[in-house]
Amino acid sequence: MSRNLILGAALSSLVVLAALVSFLWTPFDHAAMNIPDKLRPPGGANLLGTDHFGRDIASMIMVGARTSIAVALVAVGIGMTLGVPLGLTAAARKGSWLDEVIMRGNDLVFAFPSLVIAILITAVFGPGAVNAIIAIGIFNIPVFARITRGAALSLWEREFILAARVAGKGAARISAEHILPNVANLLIVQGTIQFSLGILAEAGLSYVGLGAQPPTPSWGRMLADAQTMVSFAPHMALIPGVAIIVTVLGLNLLGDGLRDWLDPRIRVART
Amino acid sequence: MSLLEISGLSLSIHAQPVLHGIDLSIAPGEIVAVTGESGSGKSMTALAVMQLLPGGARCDGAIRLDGTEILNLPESRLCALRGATVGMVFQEPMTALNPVRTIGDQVMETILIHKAMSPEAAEARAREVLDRVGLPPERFPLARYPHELSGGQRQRVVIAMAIALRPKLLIADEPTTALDVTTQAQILDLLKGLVQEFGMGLLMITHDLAVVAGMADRIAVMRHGEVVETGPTRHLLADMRHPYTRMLFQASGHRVDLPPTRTEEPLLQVENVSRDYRLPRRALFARPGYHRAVDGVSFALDRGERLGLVGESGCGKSTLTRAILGLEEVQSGQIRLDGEPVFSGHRPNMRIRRKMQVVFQDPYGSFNPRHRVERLITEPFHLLEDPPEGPERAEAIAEALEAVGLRAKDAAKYIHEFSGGQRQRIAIARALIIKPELILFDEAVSALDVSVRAQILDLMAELCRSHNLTYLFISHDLSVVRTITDRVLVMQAGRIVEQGETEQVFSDPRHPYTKSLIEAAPVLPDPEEIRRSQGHV
Amino acid sequence: MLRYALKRLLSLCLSLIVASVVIFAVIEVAPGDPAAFMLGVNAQPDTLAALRAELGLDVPKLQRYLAWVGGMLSGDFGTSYTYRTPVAQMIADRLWVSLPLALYALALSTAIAFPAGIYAAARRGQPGDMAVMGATQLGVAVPNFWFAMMLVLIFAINLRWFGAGGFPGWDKGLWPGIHALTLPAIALALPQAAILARVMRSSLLDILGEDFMRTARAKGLTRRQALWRHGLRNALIPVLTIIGLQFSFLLAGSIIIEQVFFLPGLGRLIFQAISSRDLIVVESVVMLLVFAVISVNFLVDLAYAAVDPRLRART
Amino acid sequence: QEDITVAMQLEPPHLDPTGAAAQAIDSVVYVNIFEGLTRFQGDGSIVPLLAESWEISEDGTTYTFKLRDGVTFHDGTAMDAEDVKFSLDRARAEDSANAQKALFAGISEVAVVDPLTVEVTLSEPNGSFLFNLAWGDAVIVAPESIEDIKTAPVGTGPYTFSEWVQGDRIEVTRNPEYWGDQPALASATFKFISDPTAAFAAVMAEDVDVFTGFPAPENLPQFEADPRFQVLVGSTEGETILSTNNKQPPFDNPKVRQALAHAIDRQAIIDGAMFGYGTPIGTHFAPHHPAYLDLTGNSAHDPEKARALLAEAGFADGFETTLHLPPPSYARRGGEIVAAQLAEVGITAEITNVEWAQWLETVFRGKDFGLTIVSHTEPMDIGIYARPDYYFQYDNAEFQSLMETLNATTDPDKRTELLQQAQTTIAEDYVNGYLFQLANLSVAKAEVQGLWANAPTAAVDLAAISWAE
Ligand SMILES: Nc1ncnc2c1ncn2[C@@H]1O[C@H](COP(=O)(O)OP(=O)(O)OP(=O)(O)O)[C@@H](O)[C@H]1O
Ligand SMILES: Nc1ncnc2c1ncn2[C@@H]1O[C@H](COP(=O)(O)OP(=O)(O)OP(=O)(O)O)[C@@H](O)[C@H]1O
Ligand SMILES: [Mg+2]
Ligand SMILES: [Mg+2]
Ligand code: NI
Repeated sequence: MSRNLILGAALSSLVVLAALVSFLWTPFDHAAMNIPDKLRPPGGANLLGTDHFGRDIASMIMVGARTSIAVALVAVGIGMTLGVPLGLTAAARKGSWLDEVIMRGNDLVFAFPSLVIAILITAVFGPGAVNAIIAIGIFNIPVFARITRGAALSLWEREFILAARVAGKGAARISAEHILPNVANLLIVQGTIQFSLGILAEAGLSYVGLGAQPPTPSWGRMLADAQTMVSFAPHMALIPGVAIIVTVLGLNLLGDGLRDWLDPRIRVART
Repeated sequence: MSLLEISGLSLSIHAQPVLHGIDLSIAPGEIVAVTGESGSGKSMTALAVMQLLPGGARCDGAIRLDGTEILNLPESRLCALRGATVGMVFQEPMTALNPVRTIGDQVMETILIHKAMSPEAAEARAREVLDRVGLPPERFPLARYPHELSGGQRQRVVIAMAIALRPKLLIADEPTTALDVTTQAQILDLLKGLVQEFGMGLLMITHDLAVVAGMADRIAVMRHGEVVETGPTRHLLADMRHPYTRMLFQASGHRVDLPPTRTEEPLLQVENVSRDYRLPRRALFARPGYHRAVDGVSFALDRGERLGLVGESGCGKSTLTRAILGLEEVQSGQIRLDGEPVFSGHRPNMRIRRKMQVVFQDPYGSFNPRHRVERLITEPFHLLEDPPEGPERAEAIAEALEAVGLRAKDAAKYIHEFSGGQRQRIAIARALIIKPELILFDEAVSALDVSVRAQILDLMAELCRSHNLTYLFISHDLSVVRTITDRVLVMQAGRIVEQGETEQVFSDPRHPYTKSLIEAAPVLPDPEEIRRSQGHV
Repeated sequence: MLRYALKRLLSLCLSLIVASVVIFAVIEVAPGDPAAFMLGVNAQPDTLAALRAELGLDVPKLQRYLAWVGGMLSGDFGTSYTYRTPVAQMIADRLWVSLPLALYALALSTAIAFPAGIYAAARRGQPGDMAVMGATQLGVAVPNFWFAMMLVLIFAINLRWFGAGGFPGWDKGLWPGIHALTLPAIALALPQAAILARVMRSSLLDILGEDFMRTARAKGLTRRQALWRHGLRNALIPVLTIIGLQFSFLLAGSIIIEQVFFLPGLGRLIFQAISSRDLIVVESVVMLLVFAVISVNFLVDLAYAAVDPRLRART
Repeated sequence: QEDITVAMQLEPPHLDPTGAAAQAIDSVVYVNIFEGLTRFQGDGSIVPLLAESWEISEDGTTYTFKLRDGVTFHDGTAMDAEDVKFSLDRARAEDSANAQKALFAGISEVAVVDPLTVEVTLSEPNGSFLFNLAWGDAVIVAPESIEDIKTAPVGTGPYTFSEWVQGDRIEVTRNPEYWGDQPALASATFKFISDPTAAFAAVMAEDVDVFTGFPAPENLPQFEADPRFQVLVGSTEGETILSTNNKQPPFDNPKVRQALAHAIDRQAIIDGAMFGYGTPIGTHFAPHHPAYLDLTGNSAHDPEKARALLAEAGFADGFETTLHLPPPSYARRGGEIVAAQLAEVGITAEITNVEWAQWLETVFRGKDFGLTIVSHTEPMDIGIYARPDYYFQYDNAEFQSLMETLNATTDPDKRTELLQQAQTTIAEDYVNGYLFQLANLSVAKAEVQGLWANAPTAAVDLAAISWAE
């Protein structure tokens, strides 16, 4: 196991742990306002200080981890459940019109400026976590479709697939039995990377006010709230910023580590 | 004085010993062949001479090249030696050239990097060596890119690069393994000619004893990182003191004892089959072109008969296999098994499919690494309407595994736990499990070491006896086809150019193509004969 | 080559048509009436109707779509609802900020990423490599808007080396313009540079393992010579893809950064236009961005062919 | 120093103050480029501008304006009675796009008596007619230049329009032909910075000289502590209220609305959302107005009482509703606090952040909301409570007739009495939750003089501004 994997797993599980613990316990009620106690610096009763409404930042970070993880996880889930079958289908029908349609569709989604579309989606359907998930999820679909197709295509050239065809198995069955398990590693690795990108995207959307709505805490919105206060309450910006960086860093390291660990040869698209 | 003097060379990679006390020397104008099975350390020996070893490698001992001790030489001095004093040719011509630079550029680079001459002179020299390796300027201008050349032509470019500065020593690591027999013969001739002409020393690495016998002055046999036997070619072949050398030699010329054919009833009928591949369109609205990979092929295969199919790479052998298996639709003609078409109404005919199985070339790539052996070899059960279940299934698995010389309990293992030869046995077990009437072997032994190959061929003969197999054996290796088949088809550019009883075709080829194939194939000399001619006892 | 270009061009046009339909449909269902927005809370129904007629909002959607597409084909992007000026003019003005910013950021990102990636690849596994890779991991993880906030805090508010944002206009001279774009360009470029450096490194490492690199070494090239002469150009292919993607990202994705630095660029235009329901502006800008992405990809594909002779031949 | 850079949050969509509701237009052009017959002064009083004087007929329906002589538009044409007639007729025309068309509703005829005299006839007396004419929507424009007014405004003011870099700034320069005194500043740049952080940074970095309507009250203490800057805290006409949909159950029940009022802690909202800037109000009326009544005691923070009232109304376990929040931070931040306070008495308010366009469509026109927070920035706008179709849908016949009486009344004392009666009525009906009067926050370099502290209307009166020596 590489250092990347250990460090990545440690950082990621720290965040996940914080999120899970927040269901049972947080230092304070994350939503409880205490305006006279606003903008307390870290240390003292509030370990990480308080925000502009006097809420406990440590508690908000913990509950915010929940939001980030949930949004990114579901968005990756959407990307995988739709993208992977599309990629498998395209690979199985390589060169056919179906392949062509799927791949051109992918290119098209890629061609849309994602942030702008995310803003449009939230403008149409209103801001909120669910719409943020959809907006992020849509852009995950082509990523997974493309990577699945690429890996599946090279697998289709392998002799064991030919052997399965000789055994009379159809494309769907071969895709499920032989292709999918062999691209699983790749998908796990890409999944962690998309997951980290999802967390960044959620933060970005929340930052412009289109992500999770109050009172659900969200790291991106905490940053947005902190914006005007950086100069006199820098902890309000630093803490959520560090939380995002730690999570994304952890997930990326985990992805890299997993890749090296599972299969050093697979390659991952990173954009 | 020798040109290259390796003494007591030991090598370890990440503390894993790879070579132990290698001694080897080459004189100017001498061809020394290093042979041995896969993994015996041949390539590492060559790379040690170039000092291009993989990371983590440590060398002990001494390598003197043209009087200079090269171990411990600084990198800059080594760079000055490489390409100028010693040149190297690698096995894979397809990937040994930089795809984005012209061949002229790449040949000239050898010259320019050593500042041996002015760019104009270098260009002239590049032209000259390309000429010398058989790439005349009319057809092969310097501005060509590697992808515009065939494998054999690329290998010539690589050789031209290696000899551009007339190095004193040329190292060739399996230079012809990836090539056709006819191309191989040409390249070997070319190398021999160059040695004579320039008085170079040639260190030639090959696992093919027949090639070795035909061209080397001296042979070194390697095993597990050691040189087990070395000597002048004729002496060594006549004596063969080391049992390993003897085993290697015997395995190379291994002949099996095929039982006679019993029935005469036709099983497979291929009638006038053609298969086209669509080429990319040349212009936007132009009609796409077609490449005819199989062209009007007809033949029949009787029950119990063993048929061979030989031909150069790309002549359409595998395409024909896929057509017979009903995996792809053919553009014209009919393929019938047991009287029924394998492909009907644009769909493969499943009833017929279950009467056929196939064994592929690559023992590493033909199994899903994520499944256990039991699942791997029972995959053909999918073809059956009512596949065996429970104990019946376990019995079938055990039977198939035991038939190929493995144990029933191997069923629970994963494929990576087996060696190449064992994997090929598992591939045969997979083919046998539904007791097919016809098995297609597509280059089934080409990737194996000679000794393993001999075992698999024996196994096939054994199975013929016990299971009365009918098979189509596809290979580019004539000697193998000769021993394992009754009848043979010779294929060239998608057409069958000659067919007949195996022995007869080989001893008295009619078609010029068959003749050239047989002539080009290197033959293993008969040690008896060498002994007699040399006056040994 | 020509055939290849033509085929790509055809699929480009097709993509644009589909994109225009999608954009129009999505934007048309967005709630919010531009006329109501413009007239505010005290507007009276007849005033509203008058304005809607003036803006051409009362004609059927299909007709509006066709007019919009037709207009764009002839270079007429329509007239902004709120600003009442030609959209083409507005876009052109904003492009003068966004395009230089994107190019500046791209130049910065390549200027950082190439040396870093090559350095790391050449020193694979050594401390130098680890340091570069660690830095890129961090670079990928930092949200660019947060980074921008920190840049403003440090360089504009505390050190006062740069203005906090805003754009003086190119007519005030080249230098003030570049100066004003520097912090935003850095904020945009660093995360992109981190990604690019990683791609550069891994692509180079892939190439370093290729047979022809060994051939080059056998000719007597040093490791460095082999890397520069044979590695780089081959490694460029995946890097080009990323550069292409990044350019479009920088052009479109700078919305937040333009907001933080109050630059009058395309990103801010689109943000304003969405909030004021200036539908025609939104539609045209999104379409333009999609067009930019698609054509950049097209150019990247053509650039491949320039780098890789195999592609030139196949086509 | 003769130039100044004035920053503000919003950029005007165009520069025709008579063609859109956007206050940003007035901020740039009002009394700088365009002038009306009357104008607001910094203290909210109305003084003559292009009208030198006027006479009001006995019955209060005919106004005869005497125009100032020698006034020219920036294009050199003279400003005369024809232009006034044109402007007023254009504003009240059938197809007018004037956002405040109601201001002109009472005009029945505008007649030119001679080039410097105009007679305006009203269909009935209107006590606030002169006040109405001071609005930016009533400025005098010329028919010659009306075509391009949106991008190249031509008015009679002390400054002429020179350049607009869209998305960034507008520049104006002193009008040497101005009829009045030459202002101190030769030129001015209006810069538009919507992002509060950027606003703070821009002021701190001294990129701008003045920031009017500074969007981040949290940063003001820093400016106050810094000798380079001055902070002006004044009042606006903006009553910030928790608007309640009076027709939507359970808000149709006055008890529920009363509970709402007692659930809210105004001071916490002012401290939390506005960092202490803002005056608590108990009714829909500006505290700086002489007729203002402090009715905050009527809806003091009392969660116990709120819970009791809810129980009385049959909502002992609370209920769920929606809270739509438009973009300004008073709404977004205030909304979060309000939601938390409501949660304490058992009311779950689901927050939805909306853009203005969406707010107008769903809340204002669609009336599809439970609660919303918005600042009503029009001066003297208690009249909206007399409009049952207004988005919060308060329908009280008594109040409506009260307003009618008020409109017909010109006697100041009588008016004050009526206004106070109106304030009490809506406060006791708990029509909306009354939060605070929005403060007018400006930051400027310490040397800048003459800035308006209060904002009776959206305006930056450049002519009043100068640099201290
Ligand atoms: N990069 C490497 N790292 C570690 N071990 C290696 C490496 N390359 C080769 N080896 C080991 O060194 C031994 C000798 O390998 P070598 O390539 O010299 O064999 P070979 O005789 O050339 O075989 P083949 O005929 O298959 O080419 C093998 O056991 C192999 O596993
Ligand atoms: N899917 C395909 N599309 C287009 N052309 C193909 C395809 N598969 C094979 N070909 C072409 O058809 C010809 C025959 O190929 P085939 O694989 O049958 O050769 P082969 O005799 O099996 O060669 P080898 O000995 O290398 O396996 C070749 O020229 C090859 O390039
Ligand atoms: Mg080897
Ligand atoms: Mg083949
Ligand atoms: Ni008001």
